[in-house]
Amino acid sequence: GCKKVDTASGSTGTGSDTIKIGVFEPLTGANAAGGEAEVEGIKIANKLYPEVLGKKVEVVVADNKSDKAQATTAVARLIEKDKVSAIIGSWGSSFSMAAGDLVKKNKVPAVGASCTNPLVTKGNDYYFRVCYLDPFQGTVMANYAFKSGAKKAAIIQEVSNDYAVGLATYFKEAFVKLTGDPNSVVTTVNYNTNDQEFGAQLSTVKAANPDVIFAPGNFTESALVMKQARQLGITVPFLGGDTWDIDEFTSVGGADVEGATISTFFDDSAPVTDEGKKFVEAYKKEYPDKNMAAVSALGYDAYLVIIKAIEAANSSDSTAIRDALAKTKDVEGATGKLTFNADGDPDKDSAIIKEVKNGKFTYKDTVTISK
Amino acid sequence: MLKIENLCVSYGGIEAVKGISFEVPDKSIVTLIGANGAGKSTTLRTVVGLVKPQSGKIIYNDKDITGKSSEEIVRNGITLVPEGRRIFPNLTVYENLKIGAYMRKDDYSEDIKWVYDLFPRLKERSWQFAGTLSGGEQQMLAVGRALMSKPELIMMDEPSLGLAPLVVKGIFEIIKEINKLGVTILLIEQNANLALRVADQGHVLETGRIKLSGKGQELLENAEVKAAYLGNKKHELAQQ
Amino acid sequence: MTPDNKSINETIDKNIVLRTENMTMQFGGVVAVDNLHLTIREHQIVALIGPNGAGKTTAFNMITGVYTPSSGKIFLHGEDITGMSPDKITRKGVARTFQNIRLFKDLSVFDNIIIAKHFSMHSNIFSATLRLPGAVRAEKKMREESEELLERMGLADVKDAVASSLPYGQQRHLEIARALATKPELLLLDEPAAGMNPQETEDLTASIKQIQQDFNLTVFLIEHHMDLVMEISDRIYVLDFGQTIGKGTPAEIQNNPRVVEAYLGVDDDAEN
Amino acid sequence: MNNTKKRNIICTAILAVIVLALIYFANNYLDAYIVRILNLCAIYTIIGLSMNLINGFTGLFSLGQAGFMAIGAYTVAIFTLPLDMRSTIFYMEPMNPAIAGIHLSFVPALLLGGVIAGFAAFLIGAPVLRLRGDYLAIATLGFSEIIRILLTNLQSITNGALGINKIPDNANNMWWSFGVAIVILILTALLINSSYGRAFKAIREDDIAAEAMGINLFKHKVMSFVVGGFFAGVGGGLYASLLGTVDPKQFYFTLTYNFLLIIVLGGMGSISGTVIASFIVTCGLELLRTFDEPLTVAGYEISLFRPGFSMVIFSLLLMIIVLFYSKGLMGRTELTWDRIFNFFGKMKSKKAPKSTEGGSTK
Amino acid sequence: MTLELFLQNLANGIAVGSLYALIAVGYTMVYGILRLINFAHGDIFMMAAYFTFFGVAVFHLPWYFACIFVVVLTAGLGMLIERAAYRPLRDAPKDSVLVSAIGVSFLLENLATYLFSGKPKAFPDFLGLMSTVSLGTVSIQKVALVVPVVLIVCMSILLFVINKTKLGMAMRAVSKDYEIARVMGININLVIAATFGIGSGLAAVGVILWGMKYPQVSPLMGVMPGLKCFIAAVIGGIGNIKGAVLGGFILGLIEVMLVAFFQPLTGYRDAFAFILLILILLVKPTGLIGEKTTEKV
Ligand SMILES: Nc1ncnc2c1ncn2[C@@H]1O[C@H](COP(=O)(O)OP(=O)(O)OP(=O)(O)O)[C@@H](O)[C@H]1O
Ligand SMILES: Nc1ncnc2c1ncn2[C@@H]1O[C@H](COP(=O)(O)OP(=O)(O)OP(=O)(O)O)[C@@H](O)[C@H]1O
Ligand SMILES: [Mg+2]
Ligand SMILES: [Mg+2]
Repeated sequence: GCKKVDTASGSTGTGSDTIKIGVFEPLTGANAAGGEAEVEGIKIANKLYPEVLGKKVEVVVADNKSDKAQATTAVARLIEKDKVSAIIGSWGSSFSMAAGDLVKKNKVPAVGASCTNPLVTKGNDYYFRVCYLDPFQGTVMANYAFKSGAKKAAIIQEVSNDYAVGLATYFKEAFVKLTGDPNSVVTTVNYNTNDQEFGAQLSTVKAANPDVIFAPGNFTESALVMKQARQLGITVPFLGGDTWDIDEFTSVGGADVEGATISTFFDDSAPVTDEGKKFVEAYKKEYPDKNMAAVSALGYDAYLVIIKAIEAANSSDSTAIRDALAKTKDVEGATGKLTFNADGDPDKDSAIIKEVKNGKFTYKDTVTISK
Repeated sequence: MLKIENLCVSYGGIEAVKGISFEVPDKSIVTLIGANGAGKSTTLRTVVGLVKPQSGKIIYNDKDITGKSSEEIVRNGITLVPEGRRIFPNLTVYENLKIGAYMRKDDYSEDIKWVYDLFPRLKERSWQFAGTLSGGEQQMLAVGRALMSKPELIMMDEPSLGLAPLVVKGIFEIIKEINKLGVTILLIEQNANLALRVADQGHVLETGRIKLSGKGQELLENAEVKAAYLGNKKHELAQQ
Repeated sequence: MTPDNKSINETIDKNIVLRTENMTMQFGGVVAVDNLHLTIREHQIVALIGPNGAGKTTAFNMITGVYTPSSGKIFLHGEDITGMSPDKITRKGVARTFQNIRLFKDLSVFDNIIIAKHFSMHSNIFSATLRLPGAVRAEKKMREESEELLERMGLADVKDAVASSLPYGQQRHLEIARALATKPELLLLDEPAAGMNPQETEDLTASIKQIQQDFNLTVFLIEHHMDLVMEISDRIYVLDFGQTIGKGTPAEIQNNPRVVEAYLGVDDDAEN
Repeated sequence: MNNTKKRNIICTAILAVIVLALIYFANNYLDAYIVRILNLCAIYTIIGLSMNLINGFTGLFSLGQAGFMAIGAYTVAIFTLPLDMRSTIFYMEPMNPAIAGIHLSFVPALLLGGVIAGFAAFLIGAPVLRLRGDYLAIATLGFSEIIRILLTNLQSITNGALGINKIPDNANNMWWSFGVAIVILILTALLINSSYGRAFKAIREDDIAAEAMGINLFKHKVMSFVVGGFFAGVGGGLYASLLGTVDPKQFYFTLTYNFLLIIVLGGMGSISGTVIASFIVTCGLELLRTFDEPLTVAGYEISLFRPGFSMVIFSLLLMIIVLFYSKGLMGRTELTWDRIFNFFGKMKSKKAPKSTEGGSTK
Repeated sequence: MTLELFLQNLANGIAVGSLYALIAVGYTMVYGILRLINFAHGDIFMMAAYFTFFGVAVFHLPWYFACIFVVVLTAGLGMLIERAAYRPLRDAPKDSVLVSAIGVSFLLENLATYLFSGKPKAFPDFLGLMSTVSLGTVSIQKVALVVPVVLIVCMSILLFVINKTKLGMAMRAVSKDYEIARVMGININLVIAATFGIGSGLAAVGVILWGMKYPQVSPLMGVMPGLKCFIAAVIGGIGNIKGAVLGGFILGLIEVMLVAFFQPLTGYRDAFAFILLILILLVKPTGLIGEKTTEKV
């Protein structure tokens, strides 16, 4: 079918009266869900801020097909063919890292929305991001677990997922430090991406009798882990990372993920900034029957940061934008005030804790870690 | 019963049959002889619908069956004993016979007995997988399988290929016997001596064309045929 | 079974190319070849005949290493080759053709021949790929020999044709030529005249004789065409149900009642 | 005869010059996007050739290419990674001290990658190549998955799921990728047309007959497998260097399907077919991206055009090619000068009568 | 390891094993007749999951009706795929058919992503089969009790059809020689279509139960089960139905037990599946009870 195009969004006009921002995200393949959520946020941002410096901003989306080689060609295409001034993306740190060299070499700045791997920005002057990093998230959850009284934790990690492994490592480190007990992590069990059967791992976890289970990983597998855990009669709370903060996690997990607790970037029920409120409102209007994913807000912020940098640089020149991005300070985004450090990472020191209640992630707490 | 008119068949660009016409009268035995690659098998394969002819007509019992699907043609009462046996190796001997009667709706247990009587060897091996039979055993099975469909016209493509002299003789006996039972036979043979002896009519094929036709006995005595196909040696040796 | 004196003598007999002792092959319950004793001497043409399913091809398959005998031994020039792999046996000078022609169908006639010379090439894969002098020389020699053989077998004018496009008779010839290309001492032919008309069979008979002499071969063949067998064989073995029911000269075989009964049949339909 | 030979040599020489000039031009004047795609084409050609050697020419139905690639890719990644960056990259578990201090420059690393992949091919080939047909396929596929799982789990060597990033960029220069591709192309062609190549083809055609011709099946199958593994390893090394990052997920067994697709599309047993198909597939995927972009006609956005659509089209096109050219674009034939000249010769002779015909019909 | 834990894992293993077996049977069946590794089988399975999702969660069909709807629709899809992608290649080389299968697999995955988005959906619960019951100390999902029963029923029906009916005989004949099967008067297209229909229908039955145990539906959900069940089929001897069942159980049990008994090796779980596969093939090159094919020379 066809729908009438909003004059504000997808125009195909080119020329000097537009500034192009490229987006590369996995829109097909294994990571399509995450990519889609980010693009939603970016589109909203584009709708709310369609212009900068009096020029129209055009968002060019390229699918990286959840594949590294495709990620690099997608970015090369954005740079060379579409001549974008800046780039947003990508969900999945490995795709961002594959594109890192390209943006650096071509001097086009990129802002990652949710790529939490420390190496994305490290040593790359052209890569920034608006999310906090894996180590931070792991530490946050360890603090939360400790605060809520847990003395013994079990870890279930998706061993073939760099993100999950990262979170698990930092969780363990922090939790052991907090409890002062080297054996406070009673067991660590592994599974692989795409596994669907976790009975054996969960039996071990059950036998170890932890107070809490930290199970960072892809939301699809995690939902199944929790379902199967409940079936086995494991009742202790599950903690996880931001990847669970997506509608499908609760819809797949159903009643069994009730009580699952995560750290995330954004809470749509209680946005901390005005920008956040604005975003939530627009999102609700655009997608009335969707629960918002936190990464959508990050996508929104990535766009915003770039717009602000273009304004500050007063130019659509890529290098100028990069320099302006590096100086980003106290830019109000949906997820909070953003200030980039020397690595290009945001100085975020607090994370939002959410818990599944009645089939929805709801705000629980905010944990602040002093650095 | 079967009438072939000006049949042309080609594989890709190569013309294998270049305008053949002949008839197979009801209840007769007609044989096609000719060198390897003359187009004999191709003719049979075309009749049974495995190859589509380029031009020409195949009339069976006054019905044009040119270009019809194999199933339909076979349903009309034609069957083929294919070149190279082609029995179903993963089916038992017994099942191979049963599948020969695939289209029949009546009771065919008598016919199985009949085939077993014709080829006692098959009865011994009834539960063996056909793939492990020796060449000759497989040929017997192929003939037996064809008989199971109770055909009006049975086309045999070199049934004596690789068979022991005793069995060859047996096969020709059987050919005569089933012909007596009213089955029309179109026979391809390398063993021209024997073939022409049982045949009412023979056609000699050479590179896709009929070169000579005539009564079996006539051809047997034809000098040209003798020179090209029958060999100079007394063929009695083969029998002794 | 203890080897009797005769077989001990045979072991020493230099003339004996191939000898089998109690060669037996069982498939499940079926004894396809039962205690077969063969003795094939140099420059002889020996035939193996018998009804269908007698175990002739199976015997060939054991001799050429395709099957390993369930029991018994096979000696080539006194050397035990039982259970050796087919390629090794070929390299020892035994070549064969197959009952159902097995050519390299999609390759040219020339390639079919030259492939049979590959094993005699001593250059390794690197020098062959990089066309080092040794390999180039070997290749040249292989080519020349192949051309020569094709010429000799009357296949020279179809040398670039794809093997499967040849008429059947020529395919049979090609298969024999290919076997000869391995420079065998012992040539095994499995029903070479199958699918040939009497005239062609006669031609083949002459050609086998000729080849045997030209290439100084020992030939061991399976055939159902009795005119061919009787004409060229020095000795004949007759198998039935895996058992040897007769051996001897063609004349002896033709008059062996067991053989006549089991295989040849009595000619009751004398001249029409 | 001699004339055509001379003509062919001249044509080949001219082609070589043209190719070199094109590479020079592309490398220096074309934008990074196109260069990147061309590089991918070259690398896919290498791996396609390696797979065609095993599957197309030797007739071994192997699905292990992703595994060989992974080995080559990781070898290059591990050994070319600058020493001072290793602790940063291996931040979770330090690199195994046995290799932490070893650094190789690109070429030795690339060759080492090929050698290790070839050795792995030997190790796996020894048991597995005795299997036939589909059993061989699943066993080799399994082997490539085992490699991937090892890469995930041997964290101190491979950095596990985190993968290795910041691999120095050596292959994003067309001289490298095309240079290696051309060398491998020539080597493959030489091998195929040598006595060994004929033996491989004989095994493909009829292994029992090949064995009866004195060809040691097992030895030759292993040879083909090892050479194929070596080439794939080298291709994998280039791939790693081009992408700058490797992780185990990249080498999921479905990666092999891409190359299977390339060789079947080009023609199993055709070197030139593989080259053509590599370019078609790689460039085709890029060209089709247009279908992912929203299309607006007269102010209406056609909602058919959205991300994912290009992949649907791609799979459909693929099906169409497979269905209508079931032997691939080239079948088992090669694009030779003789064929090209014959083709044009025919065109000419066809054209002549056609022009007169044209007058009458139009 | 306590007895309780062992029993729990055993129950798990049997449940997983019978699911593998159920899907492997469909795989093996298509292979047995067409000698084609139907790489698209896992994706047909995935489509069946979407059919179930739409049937139950969207159209709210009653469970029995939904089951019929899904099985029939999936069988139809299988037959459609056969018609469009395999039948035109009847006389083509095997590799082309394989690539066509891979193409179908790509197409289905991409189409599903395009139509239903890459985001997973929740699989609906039928008859409360997702809930658990306790048998002594072992707690087990109800569906796990149903699977073996369904498996035995399906397998018996299938064995009967293949070995005892005319259609089955025709299937076996077609599997070896299309041409001569035609000459026997067999409509081979019909027979092959029927085979695909049955195989795909089994995938649908499989997915209804699988989804109950692993309740998520996504475009790539068929890849892993597809591969695992293929392994199971090969372990047992591909083309052999009993073999597929045996292979499914062996694979399911070993996977679960490995993780249970050798925790640190969990990461290598899939590797073990393949090592097991390769080892079995080395000892028995055509699988545990695969047909032994000594080629008659
Ligand atoms: N499938 C095919 N593709 C291409 N050419 C073929 C095919 N089948 C047969 N031919 C060619 O068609 C011609 C006639 O073949 P056909 O099999 O009909 O001969 P024939 O008289 O039966 O010979 P034979 O005595 O060897 O069986 C031959 O030249 C053969 O090479
Ligand atoms: N691989 C096998 N598996 C099982 N049985 C076999 C196998 N090969 C041969 N046989 C059996 O062994 C017996 C001898 O077969 P063989 O092929 O040796 O016969 P033959 O003498 O060559 O007959 P023909 O003249 O018909 O070719 C036959 O009964 C056959 O069924
Ligand atoms: Mg013929
Ligand atoms: Mg035989």
